[in-house]
Amino acid sequence: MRTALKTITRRTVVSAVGAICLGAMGSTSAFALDQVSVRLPWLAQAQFAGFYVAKAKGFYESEGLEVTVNPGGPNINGETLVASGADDFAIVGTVDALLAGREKGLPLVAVAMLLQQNPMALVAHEDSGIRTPADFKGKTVSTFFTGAQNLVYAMIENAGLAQEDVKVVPQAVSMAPFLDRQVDVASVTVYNELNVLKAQGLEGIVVINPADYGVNVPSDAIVATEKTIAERPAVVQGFINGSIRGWQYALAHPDEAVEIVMNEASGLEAPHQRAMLDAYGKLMTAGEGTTSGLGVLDMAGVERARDILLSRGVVKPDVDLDDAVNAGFWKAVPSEFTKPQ
Amino acid sequence: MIARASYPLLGLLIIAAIWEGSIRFFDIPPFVLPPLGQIAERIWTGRSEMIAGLSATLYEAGTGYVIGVAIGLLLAIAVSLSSLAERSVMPLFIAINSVPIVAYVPVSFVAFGLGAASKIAMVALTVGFTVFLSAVQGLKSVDPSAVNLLRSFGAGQMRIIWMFSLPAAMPIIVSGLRVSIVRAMIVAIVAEMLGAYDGLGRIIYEATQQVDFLRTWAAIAVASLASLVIYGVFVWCDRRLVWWK
Amino acid sequence: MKPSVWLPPLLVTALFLVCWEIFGHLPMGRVKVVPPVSAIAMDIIHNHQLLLRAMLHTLTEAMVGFAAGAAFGFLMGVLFAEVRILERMFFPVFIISQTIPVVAFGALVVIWFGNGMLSKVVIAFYLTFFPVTVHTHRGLLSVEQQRIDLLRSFAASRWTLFWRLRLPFALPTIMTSLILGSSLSLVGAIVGEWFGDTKGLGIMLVQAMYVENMVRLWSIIVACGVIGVGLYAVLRFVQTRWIWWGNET
Amino acid sequence: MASRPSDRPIIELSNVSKTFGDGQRTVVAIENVNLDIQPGEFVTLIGPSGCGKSTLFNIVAGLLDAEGSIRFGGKPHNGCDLLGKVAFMPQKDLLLPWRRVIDNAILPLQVEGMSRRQARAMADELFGEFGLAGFENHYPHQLSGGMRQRVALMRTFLFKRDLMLLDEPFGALDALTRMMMQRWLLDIWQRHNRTILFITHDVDEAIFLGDRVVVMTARPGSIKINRKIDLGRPRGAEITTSREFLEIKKELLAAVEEESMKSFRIAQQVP
Repeated sequence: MRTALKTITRRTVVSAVGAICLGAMGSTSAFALDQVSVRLPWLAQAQFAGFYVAKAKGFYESEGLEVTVNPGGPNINGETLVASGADDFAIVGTVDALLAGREKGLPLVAVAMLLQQNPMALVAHEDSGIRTPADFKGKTVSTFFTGAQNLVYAMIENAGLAQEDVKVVPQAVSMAPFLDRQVDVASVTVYNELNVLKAQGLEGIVVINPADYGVNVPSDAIVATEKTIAERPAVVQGFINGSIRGWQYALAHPDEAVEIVMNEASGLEAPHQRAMLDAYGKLMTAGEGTTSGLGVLDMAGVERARDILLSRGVVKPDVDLDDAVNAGFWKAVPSEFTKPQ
Repeated sequence: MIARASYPLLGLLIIAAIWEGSIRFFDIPPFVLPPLGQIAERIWTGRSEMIAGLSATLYEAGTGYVIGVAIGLLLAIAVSLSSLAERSVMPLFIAINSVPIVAYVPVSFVAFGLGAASKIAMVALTVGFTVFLSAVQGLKSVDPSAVNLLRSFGAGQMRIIWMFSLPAAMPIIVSGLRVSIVRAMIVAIVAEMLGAYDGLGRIIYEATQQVDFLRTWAAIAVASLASLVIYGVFVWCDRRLVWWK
Repeated sequence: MKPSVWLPPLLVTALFLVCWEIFGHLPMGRVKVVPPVSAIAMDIIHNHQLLLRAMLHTLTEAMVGFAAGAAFGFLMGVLFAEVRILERMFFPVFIISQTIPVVAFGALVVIWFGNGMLSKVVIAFYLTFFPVTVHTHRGLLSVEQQRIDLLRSFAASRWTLFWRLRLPFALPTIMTSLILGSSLSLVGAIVGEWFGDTKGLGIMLVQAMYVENMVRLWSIIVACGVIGVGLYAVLRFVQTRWIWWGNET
Repeated sequence: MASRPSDRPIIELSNVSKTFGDGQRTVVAIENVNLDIQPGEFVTLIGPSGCGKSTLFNIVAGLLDAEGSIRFGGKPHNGCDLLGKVAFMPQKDLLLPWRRVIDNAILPLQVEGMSRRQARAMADELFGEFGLAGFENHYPHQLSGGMRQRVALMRTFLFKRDLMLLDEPFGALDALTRMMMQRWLLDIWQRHNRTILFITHDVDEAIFLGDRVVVMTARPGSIKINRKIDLGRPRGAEITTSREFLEIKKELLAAVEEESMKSFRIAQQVP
């Protein structure tokens, strides 16, 4: 709590100084940057290259921001940290976490959406004969019970199966149960576990993409609190501008981006990080990502996600998307930043 | 009895007052620190889930505990049979033991899967070492003249250990057993948080990820209440187990 | 030292490593849970700088937390031993505190203690203080009444009694708890790093787990073991060198 | 009951020595001890503190190996084969706190493999004689020092062996209790017809109890005096003030004091 209070005081002083300088020189001053922080959903890795690149290349600085990138971990969640004021922004993995958070009174608003397609996919061994969700009948499917299970259930339903037809079990950390064939179908994120499987030399796997079976939901939203949006819109705008620009640069210069990420964290392997960045980039540029631009808040996608959650009873019918999503900031991002190069 | 219990109750009340007071005074939002009443209510409304989670965690912690105690005691006895054996294996054991248990968790997942087996293995490892080290220490600190007396009766090593050393080492062993109880629960929960099909740890992890903070708090409260009750039962039994003190 | 002292453990350890190496080469499943020692050694040599930096980072967190935990634990132990009413009121609270899986409080720890070193130190502290309190308390109260009466007959003040009698008597027990606490502080530092950090063994552990790099996992385990054994050795040395009298009561 | 020189000695020690430690730091505890004990004899052993009495005892009990020849029941032995052949009672009572009085007494019988029920039945008869009737089911911490010592003695008696070794069994008792225990021990010894080697550092006790008093020298310990005590039996308390008793005491005290002074001087010289 103390830290939060201290940050607020420091921030007030900094912005006051900033305002004076702004008045005096009529432009953002290099020595009076607004200090903000962003909380990642996982440890530092190429999945978050855009933020690290934006920081390293000075994209945030030119927006008048000094950004601290705080990594996540297996036991913290950015939603609470942003809501409490400990961090200014967070990357929220799933739309249901955002909506569930709002329902629980966390004043979170999505201001950009990084992935136009959900990174979760299902894999099966080729020799199992499983090709589509319809083949799941009587099989065991493992998935992440942190939101992804809703997508799996939606796929099952879309395939005309009942929930009881498939045994859905939680999955975490290791692909070993899938490799040892304790489960027939496992979940992967296309930027990590799929690459792990490939790196382990596993061949003959079928990748089943939810988007191909009517479950097409965006992911990895940048969120801020209502308060930040109301009181410091310029900061929000600056952060999104810088971040999108960072991503644009990272996708265009993947090797340099991986190098920047590798400097930020210890123990990463370059080839794996490169593969991660490539896979992540594909999801960013999928669908609306190319037509509208990087980071687009595609309302149709958010609504699809909400509908799935509604039908699964995860969120209440009265959930208001207009409060949860604010597309205005993204629309104000200069178009030269949002266009994939 | 009432007077004795009133002091800890007073202590708890003070803590509860600080808790509730700081929520009001600092205006702490519930997702940072929820009021105690809400947590209690959430435990009640989610009781079936909590009971299921608790029983899974208890099963892992309990099974691992029993296995760990058995292995720890047997190893300690085997090692204390010969000073050469002790000198030979102790450095290795101390090295294995000084690796924080969490470091083994990922290996355990790959080796034993995400089910109960991997947690049981982790709990057994922690408990086993704690019991082993306290038993070795206890067996070493017994009165050598009593051992001599039994030897003069013609008793063999195993008999001496069974009739004398083990009971004499009991107070130290029991304190190891007591420490292990709470640790067994914590290890099971932490392992579950990193990957599990069941248990309170899984509830905590999922609730955290889904921003269901009350569910997180409820699961944590259930976990620590359960360990507290087990610990209390053990302390109560302990007075009977080492009755001659 | 005589060969009879160091040779047996050396032989046993060597035998252990050889068995491990052989075991590591056996064909078992797709994911090799136990890679051969040689592969782990190669990984350690190849990444020694990385590992050393992570070890230093984690060790620093553990040591600061350990020092804070030991100091606080000792003070509380003394307080509980000297003031009965505090013991009765707050000892149960201390026990309760140990039943809480503190790892579950990621967000809280970050909100309260920030992203820096402090939050890791706090976890290490949290795991360390309790055994020190328990042992200090027990050690201070383990002095026989007769000895106390003797000193009191010399007109010793409470302070002298503590300083000349209770504390020296409690020191061996306290030392035991410090050895316990040192390994717990390491656990605390590693787990604490999961609260958003970029360096340290705890981070490397999660990263290796995330990409299922078993060899790296074992390298990190070895690195943890090296720190653990080092701490143990230092404290044992202190114990045998300066606190040679008596052992656990 | 006087000694019976016609029988073979139950134990014969000739030139028994024991050295502790290795390398430069060695301590010779006892050197060239020669001692025979006849069946049925009550031999008491006194000597200055640190003279190696307990070492000698541990050798005879089989707890320590030694150089020299030990013949037990006529057959040669080395230290460790004597384990289980001699009833040994150390200084401390060493009662196991978690066992009841009766279970402490039958401990050696259980070690021999006797069932608990059988052993308890054997012990039951002895409780009256050992002054412990009614205390069978108490725990040791509920007993007085004298009673604990009697339980320990009873345990030694139940371990029926030809030779009993008692190491200062009454050392920790107060003077009155000790006198009672001495007379009681003589009584029991005569009735059970055992051979006893008894360590003490009380000259009165040594003379009062023994058929023979053996005085050991200062370290390294060896036998200085082997004095036969020709006082009649049974002995009552009044014997301790008789002229013969006082004469023997004077002689033995002089010897013990000489040795004590020696060991004291040795200790003073050590820097």
